[in-house]
Amino acid sequence: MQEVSVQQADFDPGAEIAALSADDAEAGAVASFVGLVRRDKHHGDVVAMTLEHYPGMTEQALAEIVTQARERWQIRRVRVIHRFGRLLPNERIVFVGVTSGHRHDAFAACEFIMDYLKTRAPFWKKEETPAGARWVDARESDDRALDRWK
Amino acid sequence: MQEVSVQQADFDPGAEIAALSADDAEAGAVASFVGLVRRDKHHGDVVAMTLEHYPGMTEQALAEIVTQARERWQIRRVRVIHRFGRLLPNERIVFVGVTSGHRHDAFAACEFIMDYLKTRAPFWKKEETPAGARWVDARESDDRALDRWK
Amino acid sequence: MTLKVLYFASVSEAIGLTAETIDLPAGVTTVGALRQRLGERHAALLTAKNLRAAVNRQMCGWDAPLADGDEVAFFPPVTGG
Amino acid sequence: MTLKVLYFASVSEAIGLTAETIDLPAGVTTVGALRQRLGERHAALLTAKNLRAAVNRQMCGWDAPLADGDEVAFFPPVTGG
Repeated sequence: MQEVSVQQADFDPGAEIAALSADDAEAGAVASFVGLVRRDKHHGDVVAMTLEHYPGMTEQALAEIVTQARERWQIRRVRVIHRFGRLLPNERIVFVGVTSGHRHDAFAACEFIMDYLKTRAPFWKKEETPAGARWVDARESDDRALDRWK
Repeated sequence: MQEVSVQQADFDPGAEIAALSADDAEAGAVASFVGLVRRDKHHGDVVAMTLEHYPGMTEQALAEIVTQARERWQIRRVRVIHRFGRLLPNERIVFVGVTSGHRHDAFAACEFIMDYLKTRAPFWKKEETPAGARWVDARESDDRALDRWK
Repeated sequence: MTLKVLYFASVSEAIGLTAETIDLPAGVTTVGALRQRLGERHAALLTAKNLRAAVNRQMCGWDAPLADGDEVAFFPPVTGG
Repeated sequence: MTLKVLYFASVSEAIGLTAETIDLPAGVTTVGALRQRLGERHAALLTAKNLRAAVNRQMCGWDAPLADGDEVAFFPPVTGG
């Protein structure tokens, strides 16, 4: 099973979850996360969002994050999918799914991968609003989210 | 949308995830969990598992757990499905899905609901192994898992 | 005073009953006292490891009070999920 | 000594370039020194808030050393996920 995909196309969370646990009777837990484009009232309605990335580095950064998760928790299978290109509100951006024998490892590894992805994977979002287009600023809370994994 | 279901029938995680975020452009995050029957080598191969529950109390206990989660985190939609009856290894037992504006609330509420469900919802598992049937003992780690939410 | 009493999982199996309706004996005012009284007929209620109880579908402690018409349940620690 | 330099997102927009190939000037041995030197032509490299860099597709600090053929990238803090 391919662990990391960076793609323009949409993905099917149900199919990914099914594949993660298929034919693995030792997997008792599947934790997963789907990130979506928010309309985000803060800066006015977001009409669309374009995700730019660094081809080549992106896949490598995501693979390294998965390796780190495997070193920290007893996990079985991992799947990370991140889209790029132009996406509309409510469209899917990212999928992270992790299976393990017991739920705590699956939850922790899934959230760890999301937290690291948010600060280490080279993606950049540009929002289109009625007032124009703007690059999204990095959130300080994303840096702080890493502190708990130190 | 119905928040809690206790049912014999299987469920479709992909359809549940899609319904959780449908038509909600403020939902940026969907955290979800699927629990599966493990073959569990500890006590010999599990051939099947039968889940007994306390009809009436089960639904009420799950609804109360969801209410507590809503009091603690900024979450949008919640879905909890728990099956009963006879299930085979690798079959789905439980689904918990939570949406929120930002990922931390969705992850925390989803894991909180699973931790509380494990110790507060009246379900009991009986495993069938080649050596006979046995009721599954409660795990001390499930009680300990609650400490972090105190 | 009448109570409905339910038993689940290993407790039900050990006792050989899933439910019974009983007249609450005088002087039995708490779930803990009911457990002791029923334990005279159903030894498993006294020997079960970490027995749990609910009154009217709410988990409760042994000092929970009883009232006419209550539904009381005895069961082992839960193992769902 | 030749380097490939990449720019992304707001940094790329400000500079008006996505990539360029440069001859590494003598005396420039770190990513930080390269930033200073390129900043003479591309002011955004000096003014960008929290500029980040990668060498050969690995995030790096400003003291990271440079070698012939390296791919160096400059970009703002990432905002994926």
